[in-house]
Amino acid sequence: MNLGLQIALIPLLPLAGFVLLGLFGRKYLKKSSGIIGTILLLASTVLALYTAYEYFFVYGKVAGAYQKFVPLSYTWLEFSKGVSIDMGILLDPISVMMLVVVTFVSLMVHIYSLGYMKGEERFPTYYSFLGLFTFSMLGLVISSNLFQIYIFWELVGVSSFLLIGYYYNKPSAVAACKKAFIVTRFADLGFLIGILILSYSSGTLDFNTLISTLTSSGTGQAKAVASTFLGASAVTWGAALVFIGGAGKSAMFPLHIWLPDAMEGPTPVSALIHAATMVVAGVFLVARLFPVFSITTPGVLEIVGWVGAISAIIAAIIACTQTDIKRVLAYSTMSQIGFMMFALGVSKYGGEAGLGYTASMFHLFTHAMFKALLFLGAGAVIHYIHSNEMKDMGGLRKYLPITHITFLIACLAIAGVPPFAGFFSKEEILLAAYHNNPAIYWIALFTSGLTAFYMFRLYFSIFWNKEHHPHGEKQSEGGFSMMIPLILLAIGAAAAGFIPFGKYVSTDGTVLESHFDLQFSALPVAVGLAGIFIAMWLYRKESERPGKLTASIYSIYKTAYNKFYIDEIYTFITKKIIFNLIGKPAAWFDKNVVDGLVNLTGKATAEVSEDIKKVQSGKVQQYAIYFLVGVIGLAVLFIYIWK
Amino acid sequence: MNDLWILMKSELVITLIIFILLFIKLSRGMKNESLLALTQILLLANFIIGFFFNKQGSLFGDMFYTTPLIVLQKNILNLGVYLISLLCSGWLKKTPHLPEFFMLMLSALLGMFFMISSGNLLMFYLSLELASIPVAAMANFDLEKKRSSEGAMKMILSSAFSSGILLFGISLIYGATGTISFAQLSSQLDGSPLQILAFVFLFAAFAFKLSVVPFHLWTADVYEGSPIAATSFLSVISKGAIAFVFISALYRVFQPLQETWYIMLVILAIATMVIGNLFALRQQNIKRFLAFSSIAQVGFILVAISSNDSAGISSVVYFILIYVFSNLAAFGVASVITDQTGKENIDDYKGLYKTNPFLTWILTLALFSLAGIPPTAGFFGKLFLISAGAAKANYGFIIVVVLNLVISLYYYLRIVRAMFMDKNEQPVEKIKVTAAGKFALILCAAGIVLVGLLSWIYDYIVMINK
Amino acid sequence: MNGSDIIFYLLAALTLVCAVLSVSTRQIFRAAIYLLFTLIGIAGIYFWLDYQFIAAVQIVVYVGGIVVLIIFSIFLTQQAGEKLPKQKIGRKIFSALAVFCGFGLTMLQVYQHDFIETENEAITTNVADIGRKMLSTNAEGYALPFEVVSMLLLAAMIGCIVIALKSKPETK
Amino acid sequence: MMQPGLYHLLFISAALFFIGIYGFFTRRNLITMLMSIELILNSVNLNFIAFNKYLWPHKMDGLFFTVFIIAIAAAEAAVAIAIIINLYRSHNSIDVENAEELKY
Amino acid sequence: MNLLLLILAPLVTAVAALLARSKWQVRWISFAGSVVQLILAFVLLFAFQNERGTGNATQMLFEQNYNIFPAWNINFHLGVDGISVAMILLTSFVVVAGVLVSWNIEKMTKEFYFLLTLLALGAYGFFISLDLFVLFFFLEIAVIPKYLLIGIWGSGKKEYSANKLALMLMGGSALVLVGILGLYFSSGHSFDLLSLSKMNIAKGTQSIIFPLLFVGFGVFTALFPFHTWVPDGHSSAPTAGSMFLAGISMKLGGYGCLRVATYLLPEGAKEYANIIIILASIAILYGAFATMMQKDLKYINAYSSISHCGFVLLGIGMLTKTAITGAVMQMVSHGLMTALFFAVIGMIYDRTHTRQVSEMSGLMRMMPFISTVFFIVGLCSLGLPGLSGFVAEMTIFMGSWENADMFHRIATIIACMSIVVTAVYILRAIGQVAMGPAKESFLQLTDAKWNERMAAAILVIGILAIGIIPGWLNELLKPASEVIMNKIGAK
Repeated sequence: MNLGLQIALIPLLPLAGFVLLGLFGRKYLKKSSGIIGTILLLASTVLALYTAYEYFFVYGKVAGAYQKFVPLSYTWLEFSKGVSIDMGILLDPISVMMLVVVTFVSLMVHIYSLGYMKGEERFPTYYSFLGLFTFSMLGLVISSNLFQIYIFWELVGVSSFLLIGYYYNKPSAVAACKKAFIVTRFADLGFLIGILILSYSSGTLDFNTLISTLTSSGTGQAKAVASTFLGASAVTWGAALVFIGGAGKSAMFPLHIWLPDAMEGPTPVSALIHAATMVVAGVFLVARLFPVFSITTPGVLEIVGWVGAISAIIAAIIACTQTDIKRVLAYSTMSQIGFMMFALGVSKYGGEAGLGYTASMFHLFTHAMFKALLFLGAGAVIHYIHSNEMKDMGGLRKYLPITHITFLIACLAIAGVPPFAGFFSKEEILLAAYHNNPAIYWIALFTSGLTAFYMFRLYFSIFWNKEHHPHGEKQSEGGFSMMIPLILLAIGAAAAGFIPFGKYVSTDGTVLESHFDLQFSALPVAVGLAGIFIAMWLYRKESERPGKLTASIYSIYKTAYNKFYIDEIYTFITKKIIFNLIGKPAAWFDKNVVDGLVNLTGKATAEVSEDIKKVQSGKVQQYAIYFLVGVIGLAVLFIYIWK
Repeated sequence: MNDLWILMKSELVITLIIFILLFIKLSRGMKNESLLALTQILLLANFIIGFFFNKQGSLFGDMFYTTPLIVLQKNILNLGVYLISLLCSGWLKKTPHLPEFFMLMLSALLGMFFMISSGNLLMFYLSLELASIPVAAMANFDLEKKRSSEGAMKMILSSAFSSGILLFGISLIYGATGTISFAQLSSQLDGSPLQILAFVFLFAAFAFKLSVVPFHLWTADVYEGSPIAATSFLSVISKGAIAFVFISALYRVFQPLQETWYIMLVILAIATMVIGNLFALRQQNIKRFLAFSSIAQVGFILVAISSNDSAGISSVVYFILIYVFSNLAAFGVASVITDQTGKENIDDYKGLYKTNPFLTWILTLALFSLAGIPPTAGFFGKLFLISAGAAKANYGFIIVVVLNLVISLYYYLRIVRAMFMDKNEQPVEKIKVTAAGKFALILCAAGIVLVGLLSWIYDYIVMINK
Repeated sequence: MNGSDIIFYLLAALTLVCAVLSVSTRQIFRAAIYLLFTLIGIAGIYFWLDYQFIAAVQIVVYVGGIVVLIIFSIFLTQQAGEKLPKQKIGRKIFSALAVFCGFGLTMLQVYQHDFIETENEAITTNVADIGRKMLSTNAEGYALPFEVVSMLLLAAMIGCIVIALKSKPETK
Repeated sequence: MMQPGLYHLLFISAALFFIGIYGFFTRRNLITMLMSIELILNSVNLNFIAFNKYLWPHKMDGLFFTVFIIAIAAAEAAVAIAIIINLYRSHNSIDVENAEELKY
Repeated sequence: MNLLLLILAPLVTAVAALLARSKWQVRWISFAGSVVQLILAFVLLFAFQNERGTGNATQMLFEQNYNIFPAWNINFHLGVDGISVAMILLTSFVVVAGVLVSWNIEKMTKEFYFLLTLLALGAYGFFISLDLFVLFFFLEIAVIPKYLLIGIWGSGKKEYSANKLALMLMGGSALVLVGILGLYFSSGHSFDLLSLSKMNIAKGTQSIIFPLLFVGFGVFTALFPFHTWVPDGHSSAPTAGSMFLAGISMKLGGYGCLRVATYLLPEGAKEYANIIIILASIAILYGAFATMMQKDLKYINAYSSISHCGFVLLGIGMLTKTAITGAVMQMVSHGLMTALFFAVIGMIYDRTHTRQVSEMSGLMRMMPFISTVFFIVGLCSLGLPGLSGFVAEMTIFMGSWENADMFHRIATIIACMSIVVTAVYILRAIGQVAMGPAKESFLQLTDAKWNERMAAAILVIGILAIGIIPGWLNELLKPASEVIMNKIGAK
């Protein structure tokens, strides 16, 4: 099979599912839509795996380094010579990896949803949206063109919007989907302007050309660096703005506010979009442009690192206080993406120094597994208990044995307990930070302790603690379809760490040998275990300890519980400043001043017309006087003035 | 003297018709219906004859001259009179003095013909009087109505006053140049202050007849008071005739004073349009409304006249032709409605479309044509007027002109709105239009549409103007 | 100053004074009489200028026709002794002002203009000549205006008859 | 005082003209307004005659003009009086200010 | 292809509609006529591409020239280039949809369809005429039907709106008239677009005439601050009226700004480009903010039209080939989109009898089709890739960015900012109208009928055809905007 077509089929199959189910699902495919979607995605997954195999083991490596291939490129819209949006496929290690991750997690979610979403009225719609999302995400990861990635970026955003708002009759879901879209849209503004700047600086939109123009010293780069604005070069601005786009989609501080709310969507959707795939798009974007960031604009890369670190810790702190399990997971996601982000930030280009990059991608990969697992497990719990609140749960390990085990594996993975997947990737990240930016390293270390704490707080609250749930009768754990993905993902979460990632993914395509240093690992593992034990001490059994603890640090607790009031600040800015200070005055101005002037013209005309009606007095003698005055006036005018 | 029969054919035919009517009146008389039909036939014949035997030449020294263009102008007026005789047949049938009315109208028409053809100031003055005194009498034909006699009184007094001014001007010109013949005058004028003064006097009299601001004040009162047949005659035929004369007087006779009258025309055109529009905005009576709208139209005619080239003449002639159709259609509808219901107010037109779609469409078409909206001929007419005026690249002036076009649209649309959109508890009941009226209205409608789209009509005017 | 001059000034004075009185007296009948005198004064001036024909026409048409007509109509419409209503003083002042301006302007232009009095031989203006010219169709003839005026008179006659004849009151 | 000439006549006629106009402006009675019109017309006649006499005596334009003006004045006066009488019938008055129904 | 057919088809339709006996006949005649127009537009498209394919690079294709009014040198000169073809396609799409949407008009059906078709006639004529006088003729033809459509079939304060619209548009066209006359007299008496484009008009004259023409046409396309007819006009018009108004009529202005003002007066365009950009930027952002505050669905779309049409003017003002291409794309895209938006609003209004956003909720449940279309059009409006709005806006942005100085940059960024504000108001509307709990009183409402489905489908197809495969439109427009840019001669 033609390589281009083969890879193109990977996103196109879900798209076909979207079109098919979107147009005919509601009427004709009500029952079978889930199966259709899943089968299509299965095909995609198989293709993706096959592609990965072929890329990594058959043709990808040339002269000791993985190469970038563009097997397909179609000029979609040409702006001017050389600057065009091309729809193409760019094959390199990270895009292939992402293909696998996305299709795999998506497949899991598809299968899981067969059980989870059973009986929903808009079942076909759900699957069609899933298809759309998968298509967009796949398109995003294989983009060969900066604008192409933006296009799919937006499509991803809208499918996320649609899926969050799936329960459209729930006002909170509506608010959440709007918020998610608008916040990311705001970030995309930065992205868009960044694209404009970069494309103008480099004279192209194609990734390969763009990167080579901007990174290799030549006229292109010189031009891009030379023009400055407010002290920074054009390309710096461009890179920073592009990063804002990425930060928005990846829920980095301070653009993260949409992510927790996005949990209003169905839980499998959260697993797919808001844990495993879409939210890492920002990381992916930075990775995609990594040469530009690291070579041309190291300053921006540092910002990336700090933003990642701050997001990681803030999210972790907030996660410790939340009671809605999905929200806890959401903040955890944010925190983990922070890890990935700062891993990129502390990386350099090429060779050993590129460890952070590899680590980041590795963590992305493992995180996809265990975070999807966590969400799906949480989904199973919610499915069983019909509530998101921790206080309604407890002691579920007896009722949900499989969920319990898989959830535990995931928690151990995320806490960085060896030998689970999270341990390996996090270890690499910390190592990279340690070497390049000690400050970030310490933050990260503390955060990983917090991570272990809040994850196990969650775990113990759900599966141990006191039984709260009101459902007297014993229900089943959920169907076969829900269990399969859990088990598969658990296997992934447990074993993915052993993949020698550095062999395949590195900044320059060459092999990066990962080496483990037991001395270095000791501290993080210890911190993680400490977190776990504290959580166990506090939450394994029902006790008064958590209450006391929160009471002792109440103000901090309150602040964290209220997510540092960032939502309130946003609300203030939007409601008070944008709506009241810009929107309302604009509307008022339009209605009263601009339109007022138009109406005034009309009124004034009518007024004048009314005022001069006296001239037409009906007195014939007065008419004659006007006549004579007119004659005299004209005569004087033309005899004396206008000769 | 063979030429006499050909060159003066229009005048002779009209005179003949007057005498036929006079004899009928003096003999036993006839029923109104048949008399009207006869007159209509005679007028139609007159109109048709107008197309034949066009020749250029002059008679009686230079007192009377004619060119194909003049013949065309006269024939446009013929057409107008014919249309009036059809459109106002409802009122005409009822009037007890039908032959007299026609005799007066035709005398006035005869006066206009002589006026258009006049070759010296004496002929001009006499024919002007011939064209206005009978009209004053016509204005009083609704003998029982107070308003009619008030209108007639205003008309005769103002026009006497204006002819006084005119005559004073003529006398001064005569004194300053020693001649009253147009041909000699143009070589004698040198722009001395006295001549300017005399010219202003003369100009004012023209302006009075043409209803140019500030000499327009009589117009609305007279229009409103007069019977609608007289009003339409005044507003269409009189206006047209005087416009023809005005333009040829300025171009032929007062060419040496061109710089003076250009500015004068610009000022007065603006004043006329603005005042006409402002007054038209708030009129209630349809006739009064049409009076002010016609004042505004005159403003546009002045714009074209100011161009001082042949484009000005042809566009004015063309516009008058269109104006005849459009304005007469409007008056025709108003006449039918007034005749059947006695209603003259625009408010009474509310909801007219429900009951009388035919009349509404005609009136709408006419108003659109007056407003200059395509595809009606009025669009072309107005546009050519403005184009002619724009030749001097006087952008400020032209902008004022076109903005007035917009204001005028407002009040034309007001009537359209009343007819189509406004609700009315007691709309005008369904009106039966006589066959003649219907025919004339359709004729007007056809004219409104076709005169614009058939571009050879304009080309013909241009051709005979050369 | 010779006798002829004196006559002229007297005529002029008569004309103007009577004119002023005619527009200012509050007795309508007197106004008509003053008008009559004005017209006669003008006729006198025509005589003084040697234009007997015009003077005659003036007397016949104006004095004998129009003034009589006016007096008849006064009788028809008004009691003779009744005083005319007063005009508003503002209107009077404004009119006077406008009229003075007009008069001043006109006279200024007239006096500034150089009328070249010709030495051309005046042609005779006896009635026969005038009559011949009136009906001549030549370049110097006035047949056409004559016809026009006759049409006008016809039309005016018709108009007057229609308007002024008492029509039957419409009862229906 | 000097020899009476053209300018004297022009003065008289102009004065008459404006007296007539004044009358036309201020007289409220329709018939007196008509009389003012006659004054105006007469002043014009005087102008024509004066010009004809002093400036262009070799032609008779002015003279004929005067003749025709007189004729027309008669016609005009006749029609005007007819209209006034008609007005009197309907308004029972010939005061111009009683006939101001048509306005604005 | 004979371009006269494009005028004749609506003309025949209009006359036939007037002669029809029953409402049923009127509807089907109009529908058939509109389909014929659609087919003609496609035939034109293919013929055009065929002709270009054979290497015919003449500026205008299918030219026809008839001398009418020789005295004024007025010719009935027709011809099309890529831009015109695109606009004609747009018009034909909107016409079909408009006819379908109005299927249930019971009041004066005949007149309604007559006026609708007349409006279409004006638009077709406008887009194909190459003589300024004829162009002006068609421009004005398209005004009065709007007045009547709003005044008779409209709602709300319709008289006021109709008047305002007619007067402001007429005012605009009056300025256009002055501009055209200025061109005529300063060019040696020619109205012909092509021969005018070859003349060099003095710079001083250009700087007088250009603002007249641009503002004149600008009024039609909601140039700030002459846009106030838009909200009132749109909101009062009947559904098809709004569709035609926003979908076709506003495009007349944009087309005129480009084809007449900018193309014929390049010096003037350069001189005033910055002012245009400022006004357009204001319109874009300010329109968007004003939209945010609107409560009535039609007002929302009307104000958003102001914002979107700002893009058109921005693209023109930027004076680069890409930006101009983008401006035309935006015209086509906005035309389709806004027509669809109004169609949807009309459908919703027909059922709920309200247009207040706050009074609606959860319509998705009862009207999935309508709501889906509402989603699509909303997303198109906020520039979602895959729908036409994205393509057009991005082309404009890319074109604008080609101007490397700070002023243009800032203007572009301001314009970009509107994509966020647009998202805010669109989502607000969608969230309130389509989503949320369904209202009790709305539970009985039904989804779209066949005619409404067809109308929406046609426009959605148009939107997708541009959104998914923009290449063809781009190829169609590029050469034409290149001609314009070559004349302007910069960049």
